[in-house]
Parts: sequence; structure tokens; C-alpha cells
Amino acid sequence: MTVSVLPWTIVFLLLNLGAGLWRAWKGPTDGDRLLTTLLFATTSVAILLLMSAWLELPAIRYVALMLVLLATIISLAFFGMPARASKSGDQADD
Amino acid sequence: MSAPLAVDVLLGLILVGLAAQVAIGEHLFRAIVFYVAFGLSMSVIWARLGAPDLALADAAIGAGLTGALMMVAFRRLVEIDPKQAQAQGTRSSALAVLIGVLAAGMVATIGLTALTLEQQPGRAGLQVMETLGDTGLGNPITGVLLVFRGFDTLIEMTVLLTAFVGSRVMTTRSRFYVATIAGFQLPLVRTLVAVILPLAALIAMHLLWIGSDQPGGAFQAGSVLAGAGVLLLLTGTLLPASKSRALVRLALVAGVASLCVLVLAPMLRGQVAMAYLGRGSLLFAEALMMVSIATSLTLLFAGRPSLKVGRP
Amino acid sequence: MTSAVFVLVAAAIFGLGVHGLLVSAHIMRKLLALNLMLSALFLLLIVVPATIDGRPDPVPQALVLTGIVIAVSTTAFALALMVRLFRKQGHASIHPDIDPRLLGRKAPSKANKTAQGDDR
Amino acid sequence: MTDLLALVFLLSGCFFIFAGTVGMIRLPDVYCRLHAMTKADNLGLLLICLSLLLLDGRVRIALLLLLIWLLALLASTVSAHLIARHSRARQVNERDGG
Repeated sequence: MTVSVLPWTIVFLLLNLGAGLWRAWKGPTDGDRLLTTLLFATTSVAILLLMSAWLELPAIRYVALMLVLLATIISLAFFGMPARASKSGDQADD
Repeated sequence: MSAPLAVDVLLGLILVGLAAQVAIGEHLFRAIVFYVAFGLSMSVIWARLGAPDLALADAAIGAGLTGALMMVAFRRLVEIDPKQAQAQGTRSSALAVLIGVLAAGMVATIGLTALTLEQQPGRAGLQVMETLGDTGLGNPITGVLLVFRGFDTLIEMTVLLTAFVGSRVMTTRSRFYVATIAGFQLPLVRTLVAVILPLAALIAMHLLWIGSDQPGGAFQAGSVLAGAGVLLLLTGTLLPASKSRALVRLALVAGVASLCVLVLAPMLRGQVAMAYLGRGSLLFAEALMMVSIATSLTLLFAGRPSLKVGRP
Repeated sequence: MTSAVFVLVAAAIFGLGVHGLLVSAHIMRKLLALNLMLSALFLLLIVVPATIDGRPDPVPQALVLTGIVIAVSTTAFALALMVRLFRKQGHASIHPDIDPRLLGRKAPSKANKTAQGDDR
Repeated sequence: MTDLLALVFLLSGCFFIFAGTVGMIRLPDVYCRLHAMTKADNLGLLLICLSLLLLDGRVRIALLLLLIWLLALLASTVSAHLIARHSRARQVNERDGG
């Protein structure tokens, strides 16, 4: 019984992702947009785990594992972004 | 509407929505963020299509590496000149829209026509599945990469090496690249590194080992290691260094060298080039390829010829 | 049915990529658009051939797998080129006839001359 | 019985993820959104993992699912922390620097 519900739960989670897109589009700050990638990562992991049970492909679990393993890369790359855009930059060397 | 169709349509709509934001959205930073989400969705789509090998590679590269590369490059532009970094100069025109629509129509026509064609009985995919048993491998993709189309993989590794050499030439005169250190001093980040580094190494080894029979292999394992390398660079655990080291150079050429050996070794034994040598030799070559892929992608991200250990 | 849906998705993404490539002046936007086009083609390559035992054909899968790695390495190289160009000419656009006013301020004339000198 | 329990876990997991999305859309500022999203979504993920391990029943898979959940927890924690720190630094900059 539960197995037959799996694709519909995936549909529901995908609808959640679509709603999350609205926040990324609206903003208003860069932090909000980064938050959307976090939502995408967590929800994608849930979707992938459900898919591995639905499609009976155990290897998809490793895809989910890799996604959570490397999910912080984007936040780490973003964290280095200057907080204020008018900060003076380094000079060209050429 | 049936559930699988609903999943496909929704996935497709989300992907197209993200692509639209990447391609025609107004701000560059937003486009990069949407591109990251695009990469994540791409990996879900590969899983949906039953291609876990591609999903594994795209989970590390499409979602992690490419997004981080774009973000860090954008950061460098902002650091050099914040006013010009975002400057767009977009010139929207009816002609561009027309060309875009025509291109989409062309791809749709080609794709939909190709779908209606009858399946050829002797096509490469079927032959691979038939002869795979002779090689003793269980994963047809590893078979194609290393046995049936090994020359392509050799060229692919060469392209990777060339991209590294090119990018090294481009960045050699610029100022020392101060890595985007996200505060190694933060205790949370330190914990993250301590947890993720061993796990990434473990998963890479696992993917390499099972790659002969199940989804996995050198490319996927190399992408995980490259992702971990980028994470180390971003946290300042590893730092870019300008003094080249012999070990790093060896790691860079190991993949090409191992494939060259796979090509030449059978000739020494009087067989044709690229003749199949057995599972052990493939695993050895794959291990070296993994090291090469991980090293070159990490160094491409660092933009410097070498790495050194950062001090916390 | 799955294949037809994803062929249409690939077509839409490819069209968007072509449009973005033509319209945007910023090199990074062009690179993003090129990456979109690549993803669309990868999708097409996997979806179009008939499946074998319910899984996609292994030959295009291997092609796409190498393609993904190639795409990221060439993108990294292109981004290195872009940063270099940005330092040299003061903006990250490769349109020679672009109106400097669109870029927010006039590009430094000296930098422009060097850039043109390189072109010859 | 196990099947029914799995179904309950699955549906409640979906509910919590839905709650996280609603919070992300409705709440007023970035800190509230971070709070709502990371907590509710990870609870949802845990419930989905529990449901799937009940469905599968093997210990090896159960451990893998729990490892994935723990890593997701760590990733959410670090990401939320970094985003919040960045937003805070930006706010301070805007207030002091104009």
C-alpha cells in the first residue's frame, strides 16, 4: 500500500520545490536565495530516497548521500562574498 | 493523470523554470544561484531516468563544483571592481527571441522524430550488453569507458590536462589568489571538515571498487574527491600554492599515463592495441584516473599549480 | 511518454540557452547559457535512444559522463580567462560595439587600447 | 502493521516539509525563514527516512539512511549558520556604513 503512494509523495515534494522557487525569485536578500538552494538540496535528497524505493534502484541512495555530503560547498563559497558591494578591491597587476 | 507522468511533467517544468531564470533573469548573482538549483534538479532527473551513474557525477559536479566555480569567479570580479562586476549591457531583441524559438523547435523536431524511428538490431548499445559478459564486468558504462571506447577516455583525460595547463598559463602572472576562506576558525566549519573529509574518501573508494559491477567508477569517485578538495580549499584547510611539486604533477598525468599503458601494453604482448587485459588492470587504471580527475579539478578551482596545507 | 516529455524539456532549455547566449553581454552569463545548452544536449542524448532492460543505453551514458567532466574543466578554464580579461579591459563583456553607457560608466580608455592592441 | 506505520511516517514527513515551505514563503525575514526551513525540513527528512527503513527492513540500509539524515543535519546546520552570519554582517554594514 505504502509503495503505491510513493510517486504521489514525490509529486507533492516537487510542488514544494516549485513554491520554494518563488522565494528565490522574490528574494529580497542574497541570503534568502541561498536558502532556496538549501531547500532544493534537502528536498532533492528526500525525493531521491523516495525514488530509489519507487524505481527499485538502490544506487540512487548513494546519489542522495553525495548530495548531502557536498551540499555545504555553495554556502561556503557564498560566505566569502563581500558583505558590502562598495568595499575596495585589490588592484590589477598587469 | 498517472503518477509517473505527473513526476516527469513537474520535474520538467521546474527545470525549464530554473533555466529561464538562469538565461534571461536580470541579475548575475541570481542566475548563479538558480544554476546551482538547476544542477541539483538535473541530478534528480538522471535518477528518474534510471541513470544513477550520471546522477552521481552530476550530484558532485553540476550541483557542487560548477556552482562554486561560478560563485567564486563572480566574487573575484566583485573584489576587483564592484561596480563593473554586475554590469550587464543586455540587448534584448526580437531577433534573438526568434532564433531561440527556432533553435528550440529544431531540437524538438530532431528529438521527436528520432523517437519514432525503429530500433536498429545491431546498434552499439545492444552489442555492448551482449559482449559485456566476456569482459567479466557488470557495469556496462565502465565497460564502454575503459574497454569498448578506451581511446575516447584517453582523449578525455588529455582534454582535462590541457584545460589545467591552459588555466595555469592564464593565472600565472596575476596576484596570489587569496582563497575564499570561509572562516576555518569557526568551530562548526572545523567539525564539518573533520566529518566530511574521511567520509568523502571512503565513498570515493567504495564507488571505485564497486564501479566494475554497479553504478560507480573512476569519474564518479574522482568527482567526489574533487568536491571534497574544493570544500577543503573553501575552508582554508588547503591553500593554493605557486611552487609546483613533483607529486602533484605526477598525480595530474597519472590518468593519461595509465590509459596509455592500457593502450600499449597489449602491443608488447603481440596483441592489438587496447586489447582487454582483465579486471585488475582496469581497476588499477581507474584508480589512477580518479586521482588525476580529482587533482586537476581541484587545481582548476584553486587556479594555481599546486596546493599546500593551511594553518588553522 | 517519459521520453517525449524530456525531449520537449531539452528543447525548451536549449532554446533558452541560445537566447541567453545571444542576448547577454557578460561573459559569465554566456557561460551559464552555454552550460544550459550542454545540459539540454546531454538530456537529449540519454532520452532519445531506446532503453535496454529499462535502463538508458550505456554508450550515450558513457559519452555524457565524460562530457560532464569536460564541461566543468572547460568552464573553469573559461572563467580563468574571464577574470584575466576583466582585469585587463575593466569589464567582462566581449561585445566590441557595446555602448559604454550600458556598462554603468566609461571604460578606462587606456585599458581599452591595450585590449584592442591584443586583438590585432 | 509495518506498512501502515510506514505510511503514517511518510505522510507526516511530507507534512513537515510542507510546513517548512510555508514558513519559508510566509515568514517576515531571513532569520525566521532559516529557522523554519532548516528545522521543519530536517524533521520531515527524518520521518521519510524512518518510513523507508521500515519499508526495506534491512539493517545495512537503515544505517545508510540514518547516515544520510545525520549528514543532512550537519549540512543544514553549517549552511544556516553561514547564511545567518553573512546576513548579519551585511545588516551591520548597511546600518553603520549607510
